[in-house]
Amino acid sequence: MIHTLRTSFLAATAACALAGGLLASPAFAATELTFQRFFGACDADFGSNTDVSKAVGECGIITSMVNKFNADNPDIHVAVTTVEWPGYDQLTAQFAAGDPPDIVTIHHSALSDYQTKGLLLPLDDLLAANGIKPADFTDASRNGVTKDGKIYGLPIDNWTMLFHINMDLFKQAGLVDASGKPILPKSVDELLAQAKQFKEKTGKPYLIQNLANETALYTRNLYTYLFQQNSDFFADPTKVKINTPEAKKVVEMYKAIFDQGDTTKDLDYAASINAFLAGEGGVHLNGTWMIGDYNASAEKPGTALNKGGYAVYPYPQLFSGKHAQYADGHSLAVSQKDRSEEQTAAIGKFLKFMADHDFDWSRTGHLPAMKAVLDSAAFKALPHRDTVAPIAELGTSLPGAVQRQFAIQDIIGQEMSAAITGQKEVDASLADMESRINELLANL
Amino acid sequence: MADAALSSPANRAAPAKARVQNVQAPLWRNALFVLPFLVVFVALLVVPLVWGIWLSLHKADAFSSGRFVGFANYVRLYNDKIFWQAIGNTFYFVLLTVPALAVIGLMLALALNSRTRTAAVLRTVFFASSVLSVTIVTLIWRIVFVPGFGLLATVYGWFGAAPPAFLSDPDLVMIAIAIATIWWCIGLPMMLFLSALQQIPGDIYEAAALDNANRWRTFRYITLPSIKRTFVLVVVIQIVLQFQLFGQAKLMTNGGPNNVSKPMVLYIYEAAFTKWDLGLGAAASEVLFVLILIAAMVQFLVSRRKGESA
Amino acid sequence: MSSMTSAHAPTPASDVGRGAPSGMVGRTTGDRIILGLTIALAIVMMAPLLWVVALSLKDNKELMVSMNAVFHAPYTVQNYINILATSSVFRWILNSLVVAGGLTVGTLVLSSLAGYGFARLNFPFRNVLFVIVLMGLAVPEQAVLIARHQLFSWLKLHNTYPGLILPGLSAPFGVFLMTQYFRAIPKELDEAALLDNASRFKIFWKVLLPLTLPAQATLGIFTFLGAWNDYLWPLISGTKKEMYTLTVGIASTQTNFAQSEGLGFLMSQAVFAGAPILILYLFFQKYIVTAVSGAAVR
Amino acid sequence: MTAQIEITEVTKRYGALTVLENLSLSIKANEFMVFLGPSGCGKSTLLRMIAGLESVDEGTIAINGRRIDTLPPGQRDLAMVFQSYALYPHMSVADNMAFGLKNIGVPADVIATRLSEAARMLEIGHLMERKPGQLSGGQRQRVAIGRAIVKEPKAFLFDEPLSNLDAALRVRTRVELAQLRHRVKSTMIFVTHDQIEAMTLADRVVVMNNRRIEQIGTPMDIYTRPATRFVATFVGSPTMNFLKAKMDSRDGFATLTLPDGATLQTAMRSDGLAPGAYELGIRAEAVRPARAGETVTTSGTVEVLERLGDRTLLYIRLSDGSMIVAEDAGLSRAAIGDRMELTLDGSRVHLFDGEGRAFHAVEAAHG
Repeated sequence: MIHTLRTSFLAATAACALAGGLLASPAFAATELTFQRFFGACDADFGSNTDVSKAVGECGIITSMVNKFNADNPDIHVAVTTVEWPGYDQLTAQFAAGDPPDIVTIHHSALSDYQTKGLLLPLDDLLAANGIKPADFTDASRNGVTKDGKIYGLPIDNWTMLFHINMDLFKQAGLVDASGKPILPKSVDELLAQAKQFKEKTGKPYLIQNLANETALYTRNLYTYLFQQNSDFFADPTKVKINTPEAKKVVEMYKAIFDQGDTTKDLDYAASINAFLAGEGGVHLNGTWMIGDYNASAEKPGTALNKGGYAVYPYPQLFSGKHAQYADGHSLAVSQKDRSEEQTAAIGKFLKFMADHDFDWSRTGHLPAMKAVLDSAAFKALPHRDTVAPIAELGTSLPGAVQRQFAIQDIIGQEMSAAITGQKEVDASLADMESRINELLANL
Repeated sequence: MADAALSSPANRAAPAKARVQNVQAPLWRNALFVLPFLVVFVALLVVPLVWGIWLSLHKADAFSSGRFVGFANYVRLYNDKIFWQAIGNTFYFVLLTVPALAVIGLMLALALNSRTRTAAVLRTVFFASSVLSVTIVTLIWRIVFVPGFGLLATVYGWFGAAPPAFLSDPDLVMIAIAIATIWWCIGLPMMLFLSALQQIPGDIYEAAALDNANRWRTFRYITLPSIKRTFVLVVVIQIVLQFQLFGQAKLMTNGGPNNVSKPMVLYIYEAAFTKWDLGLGAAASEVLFVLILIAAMVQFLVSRRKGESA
Repeated sequence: MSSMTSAHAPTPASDVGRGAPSGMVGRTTGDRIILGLTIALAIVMMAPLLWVVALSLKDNKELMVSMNAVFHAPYTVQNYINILATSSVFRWILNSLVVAGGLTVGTLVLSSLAGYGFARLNFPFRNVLFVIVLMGLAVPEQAVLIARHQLFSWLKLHNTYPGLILPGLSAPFGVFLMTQYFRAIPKELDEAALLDNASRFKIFWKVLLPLTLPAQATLGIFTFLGAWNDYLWPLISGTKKEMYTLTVGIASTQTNFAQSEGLGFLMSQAVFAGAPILILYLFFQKYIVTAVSGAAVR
Repeated sequence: MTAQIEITEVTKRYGALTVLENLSLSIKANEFMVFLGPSGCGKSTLLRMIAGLESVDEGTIAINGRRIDTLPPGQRDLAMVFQSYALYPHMSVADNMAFGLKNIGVPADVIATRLSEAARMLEIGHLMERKPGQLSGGQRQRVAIGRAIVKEPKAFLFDEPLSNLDAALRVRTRVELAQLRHRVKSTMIFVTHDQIEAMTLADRVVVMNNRRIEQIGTPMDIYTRPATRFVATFVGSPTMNFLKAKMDSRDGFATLTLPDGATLQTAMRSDGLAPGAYELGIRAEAVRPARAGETVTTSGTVEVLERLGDRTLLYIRLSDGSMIVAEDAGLSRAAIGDRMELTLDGSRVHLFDGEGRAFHAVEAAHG
């Protein structure tokens, strides 16, 4: 028996050593780049696809793009790590560990967190060396990635939240005008009235919202309708002023929707998509990135969206302030760390490739980051781009100097959810929201 | 007088005391056996513990060493409603799971304490979930609870009803996490009780049968007193284990909605890696440490009492 | 001495469930009701697992339309084929094996050495050191998480196997268990070996270590399962995809299913990831049960 | 291969507790020496100090003139048989016996020869491949002895090796041990609390009590001329009778007056004995019912009968209330409640004075 024990001791040790050795040595000597991104994993469908034009959806397109880059550049190998959205806990841990990925997807809204700590490489020189000029970017994109006068990420898109509409149900509800366009509300009261009408006619909720396990949607909704009331809640980027009558109006509106059953209630993000695809409600509040997927579904016979069609619009203007809605963007940032010239050159090549393929990326539904693509006929010819085109002007971000926007988003989402679902009084929620955010910002 | 003749004094002029080779002597080289562990222990547990206490007195983020702030982090914790809520959630969770684990575990052990093949198979079934990792457990239960297409929704759907919103109703999320946890952890208490039940000598039951004790009285007056210590042990072990709730809450609800399912460990994790507030996280860690220390001392006292009476 | 008898003859698993009451009289109505309830509960226990397995055998797109598809054909193993073709699950399983295996071997070696040292040998400050190690039992992993993460950053150990394995080695539970176990072995064995001119290490290695086999099994199984299921530390230390352990890897896919490969594929990954440990469990069930029971009696 | 062991002024302490105090002892080569005493008297400690399992706080231990108390146990060339046998449970009988030899690099063929020799001697040849767990108590005991024999040590140390055996086996093994000691010429030290083992096995017995040696002598010495009251009590079954007595000298011999007024003329010379109060010690075998015509020393009532087959022990209450045990024939007709007249053998009495000194009617056999 002891022999078994000893043998297994030795065998296990040997196996560990062997495994360690095998795994440590890279398979080939190409320049290795690590690329960490969200957007999900879809190796089963697109793991070996290099034809970007055949890919659909964020995951499929980005996977195919990296595959294509690797195929085109045998001397470089981009190794992808997919993280759970948005992956910032992990990225922070990696930076803290001194072992960040070379290239990483970062929201414009999160760039300053890392930039202020000196963790990101300014890209001006690298981009210039690869023939990418800041003037090529759309204004929103350029502003999103510029901090202290320098560029800290290659913008790949701008995105915002949209009204994804099930036209079949809208027709049943009588919310389609003569020209076949959906009738959208122009005020809070109209919204509530139309939702009521929708429910009476179809028996289904007007809105599909992912309210379970969610903070982002609440926050984006709040920001959008605060913008529409000209509320400058981040006049001072280190101190929020959000316990305001404007904010209360927004929260009360969503609370009314919730209380009257005009929204789905217990769906999480994935379930909300399923619900919309299954025709469980009229309007899905989701981002630009779903246009490609929903459009694909609408073109497939037998689906709920195919029945009466799929339409997509910016959030309706419900208040009397400036026309605006919350927007953000994705960028590719490069970590500060010691690199050989080959590695830096390889990163430049990869960024150039991504910039060149911005059109492919915009097929997801996002607004392209490159002016040339935005203005191109090919982009305009993509489905539904006519109706969502205004978001290029409407899109508004928080001031770039506001840090920890994702942590703030968690706080806002938590408090709004508490107010809307009735766990807490609206006033108490807003007060807590403000004090918690300010506590966070005061302790950066 | 007796011939207790003492030996010849041959060695009486014994030489100066030689270096005595003593099997019980405290020799430094004996410490070589414990040295490897001690090095790891000190480097990876003691040092971080002290470092953590030091950190908790500083305003520090992941990228800069920070400045000394005294007990400011603890004051912030004291004033942080969410922290208190996290402590409350943790206790609530312990309250939800531990009694259930102990009672269900005991009932299963009683039901399955027999030599039949069926009992063996059922024991296997009830213990099997214990070997799964937390991410698979949560994945499974999300797929059970998830609205719209979960198992629960499907079953309710057959009756045209809407299932309880286990993952989003503030009153239900902790219960949902507790259900998943009990499903996951029930094997260990069951096994502990089973082995305790087997320590009870069979002749006591024979004596009880001769005394005409019915099932309940046998349980109440023979089984229960015999496994009292195991019961306490199970409860304490489970308190310490369930106090460390993290994975289930993070993966099933991410602490939501509005922090009602955020346990202390998730609070610490978020303080450090979402808010980058290492000092605050370290301070919260120390609070957790003290709370678990109390539980561990109870465990120590219980096991020591066990030692005395055994 | 009583613990030695158990040490020499580990209770076979079949003894678990040596039921006192049911052996005496025939099965009564009460017994049948209890059995029925237990079986019903077991089915409830199994239901989530079966649901997941069923989902994993369905086409993703079919599931998008309706869950009721689960209950009827066609079933497909395409998701599993996709795993074999593309998924990182293999790599994650390998990582988990290396980490759990390494931690188990390391814990057994360190704990056995230290347990023997504390139980049998005298050295300066022994009792003080032992008390300090015992106090270490009360330190939860989470309490040192942040400081440990910084320490490992400084040592450049993140995203390495040592980085994933080492923290577990500092847990004093194994030392405590092994010390207790060594103490229960009669001292005469050491003394006989001392008279047989064996060195301290030889006594440890040839005479006592073989006798601790049951304790090694208990400790090994607990350590392996603990490491296999650990989530918190790998989450913040093994942050690269190729260094994910299975728990972290599965977690990284699970909230993304809507925009990823789909529910069926995700479920098949879960099944695929859960199967090895379940098979190991069925295979080593006897030992695991003995180990658990052994830990309880102690 | 054999050794003379010299223990000189050895003291052992556990913290403040002194277990052995300034103890000296000389064991001759080839001698079978038994340490006898009640538990806790320090006899095992002394044995373990010789083995090297306990440290020596003061004093020295030497074998054949070479000091060994500074050596680790393995280098003292001693073999020990433990009370619990301490067989290595995971090793076969053969491996158990070979372990010590392998440790000092004895060639394999020599090991094989010694093992088969020992196996033959102890009749355990058929057990060589078994594990200790598969052996009976007696077999384990033999293996433990075999493990000691194959080492061909300078001395054997036995630490109560028979106490874990059942009564019948103990008697048999005792006889075998006695035979063995004549085949294996070596010094042997045997620790026991069983006086029968000591009496039957020993060349000399060391009676120990309470940290010190009470007496060293041959078994018969110890039995017939116990040096102290403790030895007199501890050795012999049933326990020696003790009666208060007043001593007077008559014709150079001691005459005793018992509490009930009876007098006993002894064969003990009274020179050097001061008249006065003593304690009379007399074994049951020297007290018997008076036959017709014999001098009656005293009388009493039978309270308890112990029929041992070959003899009968009578517990008799004397008129002053004290109890005395007398020995009668196996077929004694005595019954409880009988009035019994007793004869005490004056040539087999012992006297103990207030300081515990002993005086004997029997002369020392030698010296």
